[in-house]
Amino acid sequence: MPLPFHPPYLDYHALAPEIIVTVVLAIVLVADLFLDRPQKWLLSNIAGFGLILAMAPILSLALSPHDVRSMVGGAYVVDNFALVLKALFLGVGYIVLLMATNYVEEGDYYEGEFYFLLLSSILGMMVMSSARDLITIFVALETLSIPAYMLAGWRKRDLKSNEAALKYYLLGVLASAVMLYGMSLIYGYTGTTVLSRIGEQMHGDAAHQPMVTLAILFIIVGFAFKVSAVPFHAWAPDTYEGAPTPVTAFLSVASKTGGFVALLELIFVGFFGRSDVWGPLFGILAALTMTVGNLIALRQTNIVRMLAYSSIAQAGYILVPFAIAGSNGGAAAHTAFTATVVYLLVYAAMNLGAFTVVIAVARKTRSGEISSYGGLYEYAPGIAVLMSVFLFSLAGIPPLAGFWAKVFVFRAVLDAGTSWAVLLGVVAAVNSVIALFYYASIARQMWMSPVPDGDRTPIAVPTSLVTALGITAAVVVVIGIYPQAFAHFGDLASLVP
Amino acid sequence: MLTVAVFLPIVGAAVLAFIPRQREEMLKAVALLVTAATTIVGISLLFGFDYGDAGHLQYQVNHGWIDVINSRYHIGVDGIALPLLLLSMVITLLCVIYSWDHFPEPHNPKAFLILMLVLETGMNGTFAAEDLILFFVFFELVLLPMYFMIGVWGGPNRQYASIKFFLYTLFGSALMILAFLALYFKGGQTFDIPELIAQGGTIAHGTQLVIFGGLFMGFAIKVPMFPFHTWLPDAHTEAPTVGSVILAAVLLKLGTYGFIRIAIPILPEAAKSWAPWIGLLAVIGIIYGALGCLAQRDMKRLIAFSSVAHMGFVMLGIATLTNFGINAAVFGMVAHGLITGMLFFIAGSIQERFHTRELARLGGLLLQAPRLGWILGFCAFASLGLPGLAGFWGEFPAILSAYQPAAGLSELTFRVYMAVAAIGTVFAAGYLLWMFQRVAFGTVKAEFESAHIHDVHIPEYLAWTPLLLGILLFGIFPHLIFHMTDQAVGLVTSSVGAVSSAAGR
Amino acid sequence: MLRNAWLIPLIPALAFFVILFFGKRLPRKGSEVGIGALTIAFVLALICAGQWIGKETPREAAHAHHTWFTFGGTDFGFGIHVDGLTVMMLVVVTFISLMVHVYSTGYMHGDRRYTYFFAALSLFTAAMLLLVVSDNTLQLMIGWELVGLCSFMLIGHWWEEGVNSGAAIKAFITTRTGDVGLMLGIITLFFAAGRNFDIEHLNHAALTGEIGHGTLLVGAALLFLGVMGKSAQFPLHVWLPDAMAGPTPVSALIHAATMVVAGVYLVARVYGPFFVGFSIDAGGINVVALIGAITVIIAAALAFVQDDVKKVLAYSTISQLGYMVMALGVGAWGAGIFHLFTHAFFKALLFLGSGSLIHAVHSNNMSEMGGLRKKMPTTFWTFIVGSVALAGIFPLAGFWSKDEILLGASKNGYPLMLVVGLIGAFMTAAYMTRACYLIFAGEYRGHAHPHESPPSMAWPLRILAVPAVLAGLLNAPGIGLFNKWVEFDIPGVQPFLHEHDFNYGLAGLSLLVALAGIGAASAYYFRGAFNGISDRIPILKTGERILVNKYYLDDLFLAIIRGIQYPVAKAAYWVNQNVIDGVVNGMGKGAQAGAYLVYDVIDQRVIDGAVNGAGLSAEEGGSILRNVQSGRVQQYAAMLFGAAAVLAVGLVFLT
Amino acid sequence: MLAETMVAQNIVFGILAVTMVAAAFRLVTTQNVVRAALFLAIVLAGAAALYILLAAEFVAWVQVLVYIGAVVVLLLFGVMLTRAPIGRESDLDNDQRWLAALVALFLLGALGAVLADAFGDDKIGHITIRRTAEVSDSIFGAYVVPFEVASVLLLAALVGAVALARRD
Amino acid sequence: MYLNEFLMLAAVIFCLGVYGVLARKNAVLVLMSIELMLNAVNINLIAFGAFRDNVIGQVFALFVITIAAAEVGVGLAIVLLIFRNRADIDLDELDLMKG
Repeated sequence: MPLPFHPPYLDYHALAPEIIVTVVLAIVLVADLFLDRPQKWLLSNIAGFGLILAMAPILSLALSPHDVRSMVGGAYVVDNFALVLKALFLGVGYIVLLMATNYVEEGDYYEGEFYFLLLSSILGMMVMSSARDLITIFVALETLSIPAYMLAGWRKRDLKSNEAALKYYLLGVLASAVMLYGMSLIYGYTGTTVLSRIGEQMHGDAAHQPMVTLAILFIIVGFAFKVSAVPFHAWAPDTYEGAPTPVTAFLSVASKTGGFVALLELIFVGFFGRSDVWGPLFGILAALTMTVGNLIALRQTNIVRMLAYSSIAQAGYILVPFAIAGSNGGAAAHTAFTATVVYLLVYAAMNLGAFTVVIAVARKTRSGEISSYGGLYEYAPGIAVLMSVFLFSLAGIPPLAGFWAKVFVFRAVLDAGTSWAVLLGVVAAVNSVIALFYYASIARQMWMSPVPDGDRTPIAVPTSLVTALGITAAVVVVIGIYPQAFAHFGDLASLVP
Repeated sequence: MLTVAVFLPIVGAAVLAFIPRQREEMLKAVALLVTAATTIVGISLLFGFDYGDAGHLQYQVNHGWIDVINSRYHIGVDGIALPLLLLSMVITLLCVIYSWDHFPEPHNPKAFLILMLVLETGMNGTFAAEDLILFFVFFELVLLPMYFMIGVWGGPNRQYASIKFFLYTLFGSALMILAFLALYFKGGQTFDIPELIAQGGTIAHGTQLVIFGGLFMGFAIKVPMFPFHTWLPDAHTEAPTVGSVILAAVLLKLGTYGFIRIAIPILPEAAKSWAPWIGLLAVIGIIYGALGCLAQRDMKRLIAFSSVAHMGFVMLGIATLTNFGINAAVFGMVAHGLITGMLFFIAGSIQERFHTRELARLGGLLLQAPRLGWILGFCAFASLGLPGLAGFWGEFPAILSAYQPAAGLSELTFRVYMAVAAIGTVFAAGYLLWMFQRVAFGTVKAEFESAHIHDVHIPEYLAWTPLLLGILLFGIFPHLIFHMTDQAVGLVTSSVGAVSSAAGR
Repeated sequence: MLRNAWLIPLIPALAFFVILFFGKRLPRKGSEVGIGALTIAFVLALICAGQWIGKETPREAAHAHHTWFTFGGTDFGFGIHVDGLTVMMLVVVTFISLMVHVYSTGYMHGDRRYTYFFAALSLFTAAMLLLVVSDNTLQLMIGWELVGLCSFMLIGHWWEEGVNSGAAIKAFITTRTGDVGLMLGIITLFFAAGRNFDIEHLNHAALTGEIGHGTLLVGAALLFLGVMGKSAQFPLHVWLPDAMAGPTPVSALIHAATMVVAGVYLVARVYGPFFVGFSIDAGGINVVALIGAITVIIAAALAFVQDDVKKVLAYSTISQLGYMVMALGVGAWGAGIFHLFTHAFFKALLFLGSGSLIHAVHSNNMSEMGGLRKKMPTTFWTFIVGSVALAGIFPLAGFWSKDEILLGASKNGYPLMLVVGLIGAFMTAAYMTRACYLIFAGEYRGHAHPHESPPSMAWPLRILAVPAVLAGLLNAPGIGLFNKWVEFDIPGVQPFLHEHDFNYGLAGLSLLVALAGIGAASAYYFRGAFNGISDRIPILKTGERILVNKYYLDDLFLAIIRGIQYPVAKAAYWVNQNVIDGVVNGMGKGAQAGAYLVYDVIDQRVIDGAVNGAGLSAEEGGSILRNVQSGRVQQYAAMLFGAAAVLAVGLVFLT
Repeated sequence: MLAETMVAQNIVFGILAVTMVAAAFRLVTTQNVVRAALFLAIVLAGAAALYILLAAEFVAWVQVLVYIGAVVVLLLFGVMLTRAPIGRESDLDNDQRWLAALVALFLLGALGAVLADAFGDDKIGHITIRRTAEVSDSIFGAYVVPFEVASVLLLAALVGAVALARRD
Repeated sequence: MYLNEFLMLAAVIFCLGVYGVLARKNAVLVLMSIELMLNAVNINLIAFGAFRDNVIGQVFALFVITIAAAEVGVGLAIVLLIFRNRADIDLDELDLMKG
């Protein structure tokens, strides 16, 4: 006897952003077939337009009165947190698009496929920010990763690019395998994949058996890889160096953020009861990540590679709030969560900005060596100033956005107030000083050193890059001066139990 | 009103940014205009100020700023902040004037002036801020322009000096911000300085000590106090003239101001426990700086070390936690600002004329440029604390106050400090006169006999006269400053419970 | 007028600024301004004196006090306190200064910094007057320091020669060293007197036992340090002879009326703490008297061996100051002041005289003078008068004042001081005789063509000669006006200083001693008796050598300065550069010029590493960690799984 | 449920388990790439059989179709395209074999211990035979979103792979 | 049947996969090893599904299978790309970037 099939309730308003992006990526793919080389430039515009278009439903959702829209048994939720991050991903995607336009065009790489993959990856991220269920998270993760693997190898004829792709792919797959194993155990223990239900079963003695511990650990490892936390960071520098710079920017910001989003959901909804596991774990990861990242960054001569390590270190700062979120009964959970989200927003802007500058400069110097930045200020003052802004923001010098990000982190730390937390805070503080050294050394190159090859012809920066620079710089400075902006996003920590 | 005073310069900087760098005259004119306007605003503040109530904040502005962390845009000035605020305004104005026709290499007035204006906003803001986060933002805002000023327009060793200055101060600030946040959570979830002062006393003593330690690192490095001073000589030696002037005249004051405005009133008990050690470092600094001076060959470096000594007096005054001491400290800050600023100006002009600062090669300045020479003499005497000139009122009361520190501090310890500090004044006389003799007296060295050395010229006169007048004026009418500071200081020390020992009897 | 005595310092001060800014444009290059101002000031001073004397006894000191500024709940006032002592000082200072001004128009004629010189003179006078009229220690200290400043400016007037500027610095630093004591003393007494700088209040408190003896002793002792510096008491007297590097009129001003007597004045003014602190009335011996005594003898002895006429006078000044201090030390307050009074005149006279000589022979050395009696009659006569007065021969000024000191010493129970005083008298007479002999007697040994000085210089000499002769009579037995005009009385405190009536025996004795001195010296020089005695008797020889070398004190001090201060400074700087700075940079770092070669390497490494304290280690750490990044993907994978496994075990055990 | 079925189940499982482990072991040790592919096929087939044993036919068939039908073939193509020599080949392993073994065993130990501790001797009791419809229902019901997204993912993988692999 | 029978089997296969990934030089073999690991996961899922007596396990497994296939495809594409540029696929030759 056939069972009646009850189609699930789907809130299409809530799904609108994803749907739009899906449609657009389909259009891009199709259009790619019918356009011949000269008109390919259209594609990027279509994609960009699509991303902006997808913002519209996000706004309408944000303004709509009823703010938590839960679907399919709580497996897919659109709330404030989800909206903010979707917006972030769209924004990042748009900037990366701007960075890539000329790059892809001039490097005569496949354009249609490039934008298509970019969009699908972004789609994965958007799904991730709403996913509240292991399966959905897994699918979203793969959706954002797999295109990224291929994008990393997009400079097909370049060995470094190939190598980057392979390393990223292999380690990525391994990490997700480990994560899956962990997920399977969690499912085996709870019999469900919905995070909220898992969360309910994370209390009591049964929840404290080693198996659960192991499972949680494996899952975290899977994402620790994504956010390139030491000791799971090894792929990052190589991949970043090899991949096409816009893709690098994308990886270092978007997919990293994706990983953090997943972690936030898993930890705060799913495993919050087991802070005894992930608290110390994140503590170790954070300390290692900050320190190792910064120390190695000190020794880099290639700017992309240096930025790679810097972004590792930054991930370390972002991990700090996780470490203390559970201490003394999750007293500081709320501030910690907020700190992470804020840091992610700010980090996206400043890191993208820095990478945009790298692309712009490379257009002239054709080199990624830090030494090639000598005397940049003399022939490209604008770029030099912007770069300084981004770098010092990364270093956390007020009144730039990066400073507030760090303040939020420190605030969370002291809110928890345990001696371990404070110790971690001091480590972070010291690290921020170490970091300043290599950021400042680039500034030094740009401002105080002579031009290596007396060539002082100014850099021709295409409009798209100018736009990208404009947006990122604006964000960094405006937030720097008016951090209150965050308040307008409503409660960012809508996941905290 | 106050907001204008703080942000006018940075607006000016923004304007400058849109003027093509070729239009130098215009750039300079705008910069001059802005700084002058700022100063005028400052002066009007001065006139609008209610001296009868100098103890309390005036011109307060208190808007919500970052509700997320409950930090507010709260500014205001009391008798302590006002003179320093004006100092920074005037100094910047004069620096603009001074650099009118000689910008250091690489020329580029546009960038230079922009930096100077940003710097001014930072300094004014720090003196006006009444909210820890706001304070910190301005406090740090000062770093970058100075970093670039030293690093781009500085001397041969500039890169090292600039990065050292930068990292050093930032290290302090890193711990400072932690301390601030700790205050936030321990002191009733607010960054508002007045509120914290009201509640600070309630924090447990142990916690206070730790937090104070954080603050101490932040401020002591900026001052700079004895073991943390090593960035200063490098920074000063390498910095362009104007840079050194601002650095000496205003930046160092940020640290001491921090002690008076934040550390002591909010954490009185910790302050008491720390005071003897601060005092110790202070007097060590006095002697140490003086000895450092005696071993110098480079004029600018000598003046830099003298700053260490002078700030030692200021810190000694602060360490006593008495009305006398802290009044003296504030006065000392202003005086040191004027005098040392002047000395650096002169050092700059001398280097400009002789292309060297080596004492061994200079001499007979009085013969070639008598006015310059006598101005130098004047400043040297002002700096060694000659009564009737500004320097004296920073020095003498500080020593005076050490005779009888706040209740609860060991009198014996501080009397020893007093004696040492007093001996320090002799050293001061020693190295300053020695410097003066080498530079101004005697006959011209052979290598410069033929050199045409022009005497003080117009921009220099314009830039210097106010300072010189100030030195004389404050020397003769210390009241001009004390009547601002006294009440405010009274409130500070009252939190330490030192009023009884300071005002009474 | 007494209440407006503040005008007296004010006028020269104004003159200073006028001369400074407009002097060069004036017809007489500013000298007229100075002289005019001083004349007015002098007249005003005389008026004050008149009014003071005119007051009905007991004379009430005139006060005028204004709050200058207040902070720390304390009133820092400025004001004047005019009593006999003040008036006396006002008169003396203005008078001498006026003379010096006039004299200088001739002496400094054509000097490069003529105008500037007069400006400095005016300021100097103003500062001294400020010191004199001030009613509180703070203000007094300000005047005190300003005096020091001016002495620096004037002693170093001819700063082209390193010697002069050196002397100027020496003077300033030495006195400043004493001033440390002064400052601390003032502070101590400030708190002791209940946060009050007022001098009269201080004296009152001290004498009525409001302040503990211990505190007073400390305070007074500290103050006395300042006195020793300013009034060139042993062992801080070394600066004074060098100060002769300044132009002679300056020396006159410094040594006769102003700077050096400031110390004596201070003791006299703040006598309460000294009296009680050192328990002077106990008799026997005390620090003040002792220092004074030592100074008397030592300086007098030094005066013997000088060839530079000004140095002779300088040492004689020191020894006379010793007299004054000793007088105050033995409680003979009036005597001390009186000696200050008389001494001012004849010493000024002597200095100006010597200046006139130098002006004539273009040399300070008596070995290049001789036989000037005919050539310079005015100078000769006035100089002789001065010398006789100084030697203390009846009835000239010196006789009376010195006699009173001896009287005080004997009556207040200081026999030792009495002896010292007599020996001093002998020596004084002797060395002045020697000086006069070398200058005026015999044949002219110089090369220039000496001639009498211009009237602008001659007249001051003549004028000064008058008080040098008569001033002493003020206190002659039966007259004794001075002690009535100038007396130390604090309202509310019954007089504790008792004046003693003239004692013929003692007076006779001192006169005899003085004559003996003259006799001996004349025997030595005019008659050539015991010629080369010092060559024959080794002890005397060594004695002479020691004297010639000023007891090697200068060398000692130089040794101290060179041998201790500079090495310490160097060492400290070395520590600074290498230890502290190094700790900071994580490696030793020296930016000191000259050490570049040594430090470049370290610099470089430190810079490349992190300057932020981790320094090299951070860098090394970075390099080591880089090796983990081998580039081999499967090693990365191994790291991934390995870390996972280890963490797993760790956590399982942890939880 | 009848005892003998249980016995049978156990026997079958035993055989399957042994085969799979053996095959998997050979897979990671053999020096012949093509053989390795075949061993992989064996392991996968064994897995399929296990699924049937656990009454998940649909998954079992998907396993057979997708894995053995597609993946293995794909891999074989990969082997061919990368001209790996058919037949024995000396160095298919790298020099960190021992490290690898160590890590693997360490991991195994950890997993084994934890699992043993967790599910001591829990039995898989009565197994309800689930009709494919149920599976599809929940796929198109609760898991419709990931399902849709997965389709995009497959498309992306396809397009991307083509773009990368195609010679130009 | 004991649940652990299946889990242990899965664990063994998983670890063999890990070994393969770490020890094999040939990229294709590494891919195969990865498949082993994913299969181990699937076995877990199915076993748990039966244990917990719900359908989610099977669904999860289906997703894993699908996506694993996609991954292999991509992996091969990348391997081919490299092979085309370097004419071999030894993983430990790939260390252009390090440090």
